[in-house]
Amino acid sequence: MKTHQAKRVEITIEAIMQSRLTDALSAAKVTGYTVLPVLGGSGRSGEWVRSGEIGRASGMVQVVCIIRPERLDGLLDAAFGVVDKHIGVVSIMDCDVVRAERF
Amino acid sequence: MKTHQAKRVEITIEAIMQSRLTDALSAAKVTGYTVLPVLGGSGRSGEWVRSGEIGRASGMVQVVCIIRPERLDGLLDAAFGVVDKHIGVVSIMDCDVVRAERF
Amino acid sequence: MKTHQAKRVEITIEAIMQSRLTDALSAAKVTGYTVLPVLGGSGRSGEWVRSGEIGRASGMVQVVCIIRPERLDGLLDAAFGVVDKHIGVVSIMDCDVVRAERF
Amino acid sequence: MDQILSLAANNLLSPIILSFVLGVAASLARSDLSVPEAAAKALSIYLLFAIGFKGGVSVAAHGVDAKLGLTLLVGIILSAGLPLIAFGLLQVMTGLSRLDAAAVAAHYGSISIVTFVAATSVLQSSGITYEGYMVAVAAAMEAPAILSALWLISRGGSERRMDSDLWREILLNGSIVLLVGAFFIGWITGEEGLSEISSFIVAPFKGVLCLFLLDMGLVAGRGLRSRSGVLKPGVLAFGLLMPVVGSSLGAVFGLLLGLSTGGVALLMVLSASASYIAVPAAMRVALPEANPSIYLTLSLGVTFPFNLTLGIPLYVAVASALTGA
Amino acid sequence: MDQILSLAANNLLSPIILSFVLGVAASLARSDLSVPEAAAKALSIYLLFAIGFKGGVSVAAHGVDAKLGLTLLVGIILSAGLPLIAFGLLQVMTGLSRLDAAAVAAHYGSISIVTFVAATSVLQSSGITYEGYMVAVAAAMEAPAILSALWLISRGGSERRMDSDLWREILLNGSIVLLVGAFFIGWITGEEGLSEISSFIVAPFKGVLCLFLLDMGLVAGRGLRSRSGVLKPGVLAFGLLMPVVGSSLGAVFGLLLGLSTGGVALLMVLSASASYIAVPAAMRVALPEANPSIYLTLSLGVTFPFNLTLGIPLYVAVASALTGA
Amino acid sequence: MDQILSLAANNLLSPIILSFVLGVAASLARSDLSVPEAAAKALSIYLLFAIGFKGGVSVAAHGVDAKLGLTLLVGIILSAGLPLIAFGLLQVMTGLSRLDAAAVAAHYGSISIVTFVAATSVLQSSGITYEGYMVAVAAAMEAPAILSALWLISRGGSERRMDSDLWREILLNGSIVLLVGAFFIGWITGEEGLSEISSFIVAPFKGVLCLFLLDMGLVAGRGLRSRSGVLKPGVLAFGLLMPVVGSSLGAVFGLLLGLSTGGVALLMVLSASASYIAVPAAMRVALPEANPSIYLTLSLGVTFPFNLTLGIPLYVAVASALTGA
Ligand SMILES: Nc1ncnc2c1ncn2[C@@H]1O[C@H](COP(=O)(O)O)[C@@H](O)[C@H]1O
Ligand SMILES: Nc1ncnc2c1ncn2[C@@H]1O[C@H](COP(=O)(O)O)[C@@H](O)[C@H]1O
Ligand SMILES: Nc1ncnc2c1ncn2[C@@H]1O[C@H](COP(=O)(O)O)[C@@H](O)[C@H]1O
Ligand code: NA
Ligand code: NA
Ligand code: NA
Repeated sequence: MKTHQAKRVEITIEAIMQSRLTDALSAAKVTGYTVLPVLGGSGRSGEWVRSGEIGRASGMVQVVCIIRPERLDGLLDAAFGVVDKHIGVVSIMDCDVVRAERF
Repeated sequence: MKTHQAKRVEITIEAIMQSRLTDALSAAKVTGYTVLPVLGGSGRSGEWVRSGEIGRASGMVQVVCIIRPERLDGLLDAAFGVVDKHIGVVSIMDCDVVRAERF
Repeated sequence: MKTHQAKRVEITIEAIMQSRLTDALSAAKVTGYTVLPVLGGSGRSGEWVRSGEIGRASGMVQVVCIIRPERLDGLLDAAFGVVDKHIGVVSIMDCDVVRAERF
Repeated sequence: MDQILSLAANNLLSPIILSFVLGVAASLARSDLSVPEAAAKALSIYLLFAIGFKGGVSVAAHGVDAKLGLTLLVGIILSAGLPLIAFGLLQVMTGLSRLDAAAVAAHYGSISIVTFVAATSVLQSSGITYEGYMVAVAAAMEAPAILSALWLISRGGSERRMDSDLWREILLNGSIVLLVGAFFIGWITGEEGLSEISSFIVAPFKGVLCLFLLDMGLVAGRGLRSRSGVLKPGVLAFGLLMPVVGSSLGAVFGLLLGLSTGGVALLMVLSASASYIAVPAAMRVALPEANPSIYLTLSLGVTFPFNLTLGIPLYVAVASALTGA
Repeated sequence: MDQILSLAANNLLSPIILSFVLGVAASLARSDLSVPEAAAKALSIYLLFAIGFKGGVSVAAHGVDAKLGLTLLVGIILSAGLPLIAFGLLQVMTGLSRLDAAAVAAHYGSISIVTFVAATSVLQSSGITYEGYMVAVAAAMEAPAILSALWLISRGGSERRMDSDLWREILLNGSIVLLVGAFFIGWITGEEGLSEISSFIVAPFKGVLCLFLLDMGLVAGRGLRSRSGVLKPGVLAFGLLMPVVGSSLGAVFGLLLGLSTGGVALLMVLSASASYIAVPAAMRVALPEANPSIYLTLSLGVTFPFNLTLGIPLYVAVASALTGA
Repeated sequence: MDQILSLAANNLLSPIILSFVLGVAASLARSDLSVPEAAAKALSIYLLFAIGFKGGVSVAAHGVDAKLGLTLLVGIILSAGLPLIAFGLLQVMTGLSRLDAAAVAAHYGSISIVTFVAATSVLQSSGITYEGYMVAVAAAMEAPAILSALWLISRGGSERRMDSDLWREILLNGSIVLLVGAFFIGWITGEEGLSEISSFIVAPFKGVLCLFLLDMGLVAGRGLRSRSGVLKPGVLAFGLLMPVVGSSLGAVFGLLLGLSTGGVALLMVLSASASYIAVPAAMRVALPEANPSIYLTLSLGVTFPFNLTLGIPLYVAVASALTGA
């Protein structure tokens, strides 16, 4: 099958920041993403588990964007505008997609 | 540690199509996969959140397959037979695995 | 944006082994990871779905670690010490990260 | 007329309806109030189990009515027939494609069990009894409409083959199995069984229904907010007209069958209500090109609220008038 | 004094408190006992709905007290004012940065609805009545404290602008909407509405509260285990002193308003309690640099248990003494 | 004999058992009916809390029986000893490897708390009382069997060291902590505590048990469907024989202890039942090479249904006959 190169950006961020992140993505014309739940994790700000928290302040999610390589920088700028002061991680991978016109 | 090249295929698809997809994978002798829950997302068919839906028609899942490179095409053919008319995304990445005989 | 190369290790493992795995990671000074829930899967030990199980013995999780390339081997040694006898899969991908000093 | 108005006012100001309204208002105001998916599903399991069980107990108590079989048959005919009427109306009233029209039509032949549950709770408050087997009729009306819709599409040239998996999924979907299963458990164990668990399935029933409708309101409101663009005037009008058409047919058949006042009212409710669980799922598999925004918004955002607030008291009043109760 | 002791002992040995203690003990012992997140959220929805509804019914029954508006206003003043006092105390008693101190202060102006619920249940056991609108006062006290904290920070030079999204999130957060919505539903439907659903929202209430407090205990214990490092003596002392200061102010205002014994006690409880849901969420957005370990551990790990076990009986006893009941 | 048959028939046609049967049937028919994981866990928390609490209240009411300590000791002996018998039977009746046999054996020394709960509900329906501390005996019987199984393996040459983490996990697993904790809460608060929350933990108990067993049926049925291949005739026979052997031993010890009719019946039930939560978890950690399909299918797919449907009425009848009740 014919495939095309793309980038897969994975952003782990506080759940309460999710809508701010996706709003920023939309503003940068990134309209394709998938949000995954996160059970727990560990980082510079310590360890946490979902069942150890109460209420909306808690928890993280993972936002995954598949995007054409040339649009990566726009996405990262938008994302870091939101993620910067908050706890979270961003990683970027190469991937191949089939129906490139979608991205 | 000795590692071997493999492919990691990530298929985001409507939950109701999951069993049809995994049946197709099994028929193509792809018997290793992991299914992740999805909280929400956005694509050409608009934005949705899991909590905004009722019942079985709703929601998406992510099916992740790690597979030997030479078996990739068989997997993609099987997957696209199911995904084609339905909303969803497929992406392919390179990865390394340790116990290659498993895949 | 300036990015740096890193490795993304994805370990799918029985939920009951999660704390043993993350303890082993901490012992190997890997203190950054994210844990994702898994809905179901299939492998050499057969097919399973979360809703088909009762209690703690059941279920799997996915532990994702982003790490500097030079620390990969330490991580894999620690992980395989725990995963070896248990059902589960480990895959390794290349990725890029932005704030490299974090990893 | 006075009676209708007072019933409607009573209904509108009941905790059940107000909980629904609260849910709609909260999501239109973009509050983050939400009922966890698992909790909403647990509530619906409770409601289905309770309503099925009580139906079965009532059949055990009053014996099998000679009309049981006939009523089931009429239910199946209504479910299969209503989509044809709906399809015709949609062709006339809206600019929907044949595919979208057929998908919408399927929803209106099938039923909404929550509307049914809400109606039984109104009947019970008004002291009106009904045939216990109406629960079984509800179950029988879920699937036939799907067949009719697929037949409509295949007539239009594009053949649709239902795979056997889809058949099994429709006929054995969780709601039907639980409703019918609980019905048989209630039938087998009768009043004695009910007395063992009535402080679980009878006493708190209305309160649970409040929380469930709060969640329904949240979901309906969210759908309206994000998808109201699909509600062209013709489509909207259909969502309000079709329940009236459906319930009229239901009334006619209910009278022909000689059902009780409550039975006629419930057959009207079933005919008037539109599916938003089983049929959408089947449509995603069988007609993936049909636009889910249209049928979900219509069924859950327009027809469900209409039936819940105005429809049910109207149908009960009409049934009372027609049966001379 | 005797009365206080016996109330305290009674309170400490009630199933509610013991369930909380069980939760704390289980998580300190690192048991894997846990309440699923969805279940805990469902329990809190139940409690908010029930407490709001009953408050509304009580207002419907006793008419709108002339003091309703004034009490709401006092609640808002307390919520906005207490953070200033808290901030001052924190500056004196602890070495926290201005940022952390402001974040903590916001929590103590706002309220903990579970503490409120537990207090109503103690009042009810003791046969002490209270103004139904205290539920509305609780809702009104959630947000003003956040504003005060942000004002404190901006005075320190680092301007904070609340975006309008955050405003909406705070004012329309799910707990407030549900509490206030249920309050209005109760008010509208009155005793009649209550009688329809009382076997759901009244009879099992205390039992549900037990399970909810079990979960609160688990969460509080887990927080103490993993974050107790942040509890420097001064910080810990603040977490025990501030509720006493807050409740005293609450008592003064309650007496000035001429509230009933139960009303005074509840205003004391609201002033004494610290938020652990709405405010932490707002702080994560508005003051992400403030350390959540500090404010969560203080509010949930120190002040909540203190109020639940010793505070509530103390406040009730003081309110009784002051109002001469 | 007549009595046994009528008890069995009564039991088989109760809502509780029929709910379980519905679950099994639904999953064998591949319906998508399912109870969300969080809801199932919430139901089990409710059941453990309620059964523990009521046990404690009963001990508070009747005082500590002199036999309490002795019965606990007997429970521990049974739990440790039954795996040895089970292991011997498995070696004779099946072709399982030593490892798999030891893993299975551990399950049969330990207990199923749901079987225990179902048995208490049958006793209660039959008006048979039992010692409240049997709840504590159930808790004490969970873990010793695991030790025996590991000893069996180490005798076979392959040393197994339990890490201290696993110890803590077994002894402080959530179910035990909740059961024992609720037992103490019930004991401390006594009848007074019970009266506060009885409309939560007593009245709806049986109904909740129905829904929980519906889920158990779904899970057991799914296991049977996907894993029934492991059920070789010898293995299957073991799953039916072992409860009979276990319950006989339980009866002997119960009589020696001089327990009441209900107490003997419950000790039989505990001895006959097999774990499907705590022990499988421990086996995955300590004996990961043992095949979970075998022990889960046997314990949950064979022995649990057997005990629930035929075993419990049998054990109650035998206990009645033996104690001359
Ligand atoms: N190296 C890493 N690999 C994977 N996830 C990470 C890593 N570092 C941080 N995270 C995730 O990001 C969250 C916040 O990280 P931090 O801002 O470092 O506290 C953690 O709780 C993890 O879920
Ligand atoms: N570019 C993308 N990156 C990540 N996920 C996507 C992307 N596009 C679509 N998706 C996911 O696939 C679902 C359906 O996409 P679509 O078929 O484009 O509506 C969305 O709801 C997302 O969960
Ligand atoms: N090739 C694969 N790709 C993705 N996930 C896999 C694969 N093989 C196994 N898994 C996951 O690992 C679990 C255990 O695998 P196994 O040890 O092979 O039974 C499965 O249930 C899957 O969730
Ligand atoms: Na209909
Ligand atoms: Na306060
Ligand atoms: Na046993």
